[in-house]
Amino acid sequence: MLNVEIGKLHFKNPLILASGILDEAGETMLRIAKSGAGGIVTKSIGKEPREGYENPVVYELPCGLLNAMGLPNPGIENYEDEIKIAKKGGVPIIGSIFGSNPEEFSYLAKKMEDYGADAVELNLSCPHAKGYGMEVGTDLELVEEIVDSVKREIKIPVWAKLTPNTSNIVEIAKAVENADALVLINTLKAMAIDIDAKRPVLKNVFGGLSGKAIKPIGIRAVYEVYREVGKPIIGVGGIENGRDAIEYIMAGASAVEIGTAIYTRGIGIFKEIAKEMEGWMRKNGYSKISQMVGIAQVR
Amino acid sequence: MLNVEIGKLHFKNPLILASGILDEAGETMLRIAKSGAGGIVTKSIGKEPREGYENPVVYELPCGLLNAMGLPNPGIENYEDEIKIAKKGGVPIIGSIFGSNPEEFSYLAKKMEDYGADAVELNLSCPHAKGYGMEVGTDLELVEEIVDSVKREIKIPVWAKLTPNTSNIVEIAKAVENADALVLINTLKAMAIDIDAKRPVLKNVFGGLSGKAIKPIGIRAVYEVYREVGKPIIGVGGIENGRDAIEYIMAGASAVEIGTAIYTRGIGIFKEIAKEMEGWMRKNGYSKISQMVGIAQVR
Amino acid sequence: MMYRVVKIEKIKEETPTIKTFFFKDDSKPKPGQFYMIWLPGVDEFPMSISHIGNKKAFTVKRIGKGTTAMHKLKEGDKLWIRGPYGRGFKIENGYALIIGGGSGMATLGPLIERVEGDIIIAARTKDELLFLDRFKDRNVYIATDDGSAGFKGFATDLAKDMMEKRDYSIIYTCGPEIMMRKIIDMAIERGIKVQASLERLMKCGIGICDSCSINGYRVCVDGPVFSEKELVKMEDLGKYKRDSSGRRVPI
Amino acid sequence: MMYRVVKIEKIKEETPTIKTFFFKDDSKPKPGQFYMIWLPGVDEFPMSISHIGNKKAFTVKRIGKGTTAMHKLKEGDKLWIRGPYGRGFKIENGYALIIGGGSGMATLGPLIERVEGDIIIAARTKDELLFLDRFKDRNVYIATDDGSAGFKGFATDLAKDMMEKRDYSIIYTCGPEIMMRKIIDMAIERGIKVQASLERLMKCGIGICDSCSINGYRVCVDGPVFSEKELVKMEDLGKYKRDSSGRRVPI
Ligand SMILES: Cc1cc2nc3c(=O)[nH]c(=O)nc-3n(C[C@H](O)[C@H](O)[C@H](O)COP(=O)(O)OP(=O)(O)OC[C@H]3O[C@@H](n4cnc5c(N)ncnc54)[C@H](O)[C@@H]3O)c2cc1C
Ligand SMILES: Cc1cc2nc3c(=O)[nH]c(=O)nc-3n(C[C@H](O)[C@H](O)[C@H](O)COP(=O)(O)OP(=O)(O)OC[C@H]3O[C@@H](n4cnc5c(N)ncnc54)[C@H](O)[C@@H]3O)c2cc1C
Ligand SMILES: Cc1cc2nc3c(=O)[nH]c(=O)nc-3n(C[C@H](O)[C@H](O)[C@H](O)COP(=O)(O)O)c2cc1C
Ligand SMILES: Cc1cc2nc3c(=O)[nH]c(=O)nc-3n(C[C@H](O)[C@H](O)[C@H](O)COP(=O)(O)O)c2cc1C
Ligand code: FES
Ligand code: FES
Repeated sequence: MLNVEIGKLHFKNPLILASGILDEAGETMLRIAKSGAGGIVTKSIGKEPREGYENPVVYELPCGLLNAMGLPNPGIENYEDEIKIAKKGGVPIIGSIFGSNPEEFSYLAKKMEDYGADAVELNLSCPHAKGYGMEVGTDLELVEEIVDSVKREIKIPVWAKLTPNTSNIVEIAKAVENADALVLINTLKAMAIDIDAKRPVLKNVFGGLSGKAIKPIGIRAVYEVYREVGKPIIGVGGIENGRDAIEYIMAGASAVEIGTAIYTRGIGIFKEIAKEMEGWMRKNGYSKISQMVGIAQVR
Repeated sequence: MLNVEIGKLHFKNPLILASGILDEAGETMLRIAKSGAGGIVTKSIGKEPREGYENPVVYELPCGLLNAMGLPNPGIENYEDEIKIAKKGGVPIIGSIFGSNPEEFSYLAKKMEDYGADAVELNLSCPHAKGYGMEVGTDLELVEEIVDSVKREIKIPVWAKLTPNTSNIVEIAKAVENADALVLINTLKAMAIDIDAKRPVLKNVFGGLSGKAIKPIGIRAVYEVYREVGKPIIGVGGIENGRDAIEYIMAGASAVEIGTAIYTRGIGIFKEIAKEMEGWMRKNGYSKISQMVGIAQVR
Repeated sequence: MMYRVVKIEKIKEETPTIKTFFFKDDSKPKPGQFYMIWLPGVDEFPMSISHIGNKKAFTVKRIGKGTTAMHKLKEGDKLWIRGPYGRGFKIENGYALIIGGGSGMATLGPLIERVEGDIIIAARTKDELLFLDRFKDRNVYIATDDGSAGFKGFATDLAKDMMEKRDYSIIYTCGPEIMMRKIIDMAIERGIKVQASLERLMKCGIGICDSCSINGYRVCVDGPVFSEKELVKMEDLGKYKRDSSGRRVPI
Repeated sequence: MMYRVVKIEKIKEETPTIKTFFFKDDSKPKPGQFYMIWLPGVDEFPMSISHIGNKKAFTVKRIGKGTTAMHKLKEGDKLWIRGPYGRGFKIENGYALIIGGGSGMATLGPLIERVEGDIIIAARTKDELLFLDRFKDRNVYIATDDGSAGFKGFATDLAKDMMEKRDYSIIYTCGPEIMMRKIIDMAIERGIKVQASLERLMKCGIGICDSCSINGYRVCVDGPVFSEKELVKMEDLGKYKRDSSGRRVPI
């Protein structure tokens, strides 16, 4: 009852592992796949190996997590094995990539396709890496060019992941309308200071806020974009249980991604949320996810 | 030990009541003043009386509040008495105003000055009122004009309150650099759906997220703006205790405003936070707020 | 507090304009506390709890959009509620006089079950008398404006008579503000303790929006029940209210 | 979990490269659990708890930037810590063999206080033997690479000898990964239960970043202590690690 189609891709359930959480190593992804995730987005991969920022890179807040990993990744040339291992899980593997221009994105996308990824997700939205992510993702012409150029380069679906750090996410969504699906949202630019240490906690000072705190912002982004853009939406941000997932779906998402909540509920979260969703759907007379997509839209 | 100066205004402590929370009626403001607030910002007042949106206008979330009051207010012509009554509290009263163009803002500011307000706060940042707030507040030329025009019109200090719903708050802060102080941040545009009702909770659909959830975003905004703009900053967003207030101050705020936490801790919160701050300062060898302003900045 | 959904298990027609909606819910309200009821797509409004315990209820007078929609609901339909909110009655020792005007009796119901005393049930006309049935074994006195049952005249006049005949330790009241204002003045004059449950326009229900405030008191959090110490300071009571825009207007 | 600040109450020089930092803290760690220590402005790194109870401690080998900065701290200085994290040792019945290599003894300290058994303390050289003092009343066997004290050679060789002489119910080990790999293989071969505490590059410490993972197991949350059932599946153990970029590189 939970299976969904996003374009030509089939998912046994709409609960996809979000990029950056337990998805750098192939075997970890394989484990998550076996734990019940409907699909997996890899850590964002760039052209060269990157060590990321020094510790602290993660800080636990009362209502979520703050992170500035700094896009650590082994580099695309070292990533073939990880994808191959992850693929053994039998669920779609979506290769997340980041770059600073259309050429870089296209190159990375082609590699992901060659490695066997089922789709690519363009990270146009990391809030704390200079020259990447949201610095790219709020330049309307640039994101349009990136999407178009990647679309020309590969045959597998292209998902565009957008930043909520903007005054108008609909505008960005329209600029990337050529993508096959939109992923909303990445983290909010944020920081924390330890007053006893008298300094920012994250080594990079700025980081991204994820988890419970940002769910109302993610829901709003999905709701806003759904009414203006005719592409499937993947909702992300603060999903911790079946009700949260259904809330995103009613706002307009066809599927969701889950990150931070793995820290609170563990790797078993995918199976658990699937069960929670099924329970609610049965009680409320729904037999398919698609029956609920966007039904909370008030016109 | 808690007294601060913001430009030529003197505050017995840096804990100011934020706009929109218990500050529509003069007697309520008077009560808050007597409860220990260092200053009071009024509800945002416009030219005409406005009923605001229908209920529900407020929704309690696990990590904060969602609100779409819809800028209800009695209109500037009916507001003289409220200011006069509030002034009896003996602390600075800052008249918050909203409009859609420089003329409206100037008119309202002049009235506030005439009524005896000690400063005005320009609401350039409400995330859910069509034609006002952040729709105005993300147009760089318009905000600059508004600030300049208000500055020409009145002698009392002008505070500009900015929206975090932008990809670059520093840019906006620079556009309003003629203001005497910057107030950061207003709420984040957000929403919530009740899945059993299958619809958005707020009658207006979209609202503003405040409280604990947004503190890391507010801290980031203050930190970013402090290093680029040479004006005093008032920090707002998710302050619930003395540590939170000090965190904003170390990020660069000269004072703070408190809203949502009144709901969790009650009206006594100002006295309590003042005590918590003094306790921490004593233990850590600080005798003045100004010694802590911006000390968490890493250069 | 987020909404929880409760199912209407029974609906009782109390008067031509008042219905009681029974439901089950785990919250533990005190007499005088209230909930915010949301009818999705329609409205959200405050409502006192009128029956406490395992079977809870709201007793609702049809007034405008929201309450009219509520009156159209059937058994088995759902309500979205948040609460209990506010400060309820503080039960005092001694023999009480309880004065309920119109739907104000809804608020007083659970209190009456917990205190000893004389009860005045007042309404415009006989058909609108609330809870006659529920309190038929109690010392109930009736007042109707049109004299169709009991004392002909206002509840305040009947109350005055009764206060002259007997020494009450405490007066509890809920009803039209003008009625309450008079009762409070009489009680204070006579040195009798008094508690009144006020109704003001409510938006947030949780003490932050200032829409329900009267002379610096928030009805939703500091009240809705206030006692004489606070009531004497409320100059606006029975005279001025705040409209939806926050303007102070005569009642 | 946010940081809490603890004060260093005592510092003990254990070896030329290892110091123990005592502090008070209300948390209740189990043997084998670890904390993340933040030195503001310097670094954050994982550290096992080496003394449990009212007086807690970290026992730290000077390795690089972070641990060198820590070695410069004085009594009265502060540490920022979060934890305890991870899954510690599961104490098994029966007589144990406990094998600690280098600073691995830090992790084993609290466990040793709670189990019966023979203890191998191994190090490169005599001066680097950790906790000789602390466990002087126990059955301690010593191995040094250079033969400056006790058995000359690797801990693994000494362990092999001992396993041949006696039937141990369980082996606990912590130390260089290559040493542990051999010990684990020997234990499994002989059908002896074994638990090993692993060290991998840690960034988040809370199971989300994948930097500490080995063959699908997260050392920070699923470990750091693993038992034979899991250890047999770790093909990379003692052979490959992940560098800071996540690249799989030979050890
Ligand atoms: C704490 C509290 C407890 C209450 N308990 C009960 C109860 O137990 N039973 C009951 O029947 N009613 C109770 N009320 C009143 C009830 O909330 C209103 O009748 C209801 O909000 C009207 O909503 P509506 O959408 O039907 O009317 P609307 O369409 O909103 O308004 C219709 C008319 O009623 C007036 N009005 C609306 N709300 C109020 C109000 N709060 N006070 C006075 N006039 C108002 C409006 O100004 C308008 O003229 C209570 C109110 C409060 C504040
Ligand atoms: C769960 C756990 C518990 C630990 N408990 C203890 C303990 O009780 N006592 C103790 O002294 N040490 C312990 N360590 C190891 C300790 O965390 C590292 O020594 C420390 O992180 C090094 O930090 P640094 O900044 O000094 O070195 P860096 O400057 O970061 O690195 C210096 C060199 O050491 C290597 N290195 C860094 N971290 C590790 C690591 N985790 N494993 C292997 N090599 C590494 C680097 O690759 C580099 O070559 C533990 C590690 C883990 C994962
Ligand atoms: C530790 C961490 C690392 C992340 N790394 C990436 C990344 O590499 N690429 C990316 O697109 N998003 C990254 N994100 C963002 C998540 O994919 C997700 O959009 C965000 O965390 C909101 O979802 P959540 O609240 O379920 O975590 C990361 C998030 C966290 C917490
Ligand atoms: C119910 C409510 C009403 C508000 N109304 C206004 C307003 O009229 N004008 C304004 O500038 N900000 C308004 N705000 C925003 C607050 O002043 C403040 O910027 C925000 O809530 C963040 O602070 P907090 O987390 O301490 O509440 C309102 C906030 C709330 C919760
Ligand atoms: S209803 Fe908002 S303060 Fe009472
Ligand atoms: S350190 Fe991040 S998953 Fe273990």
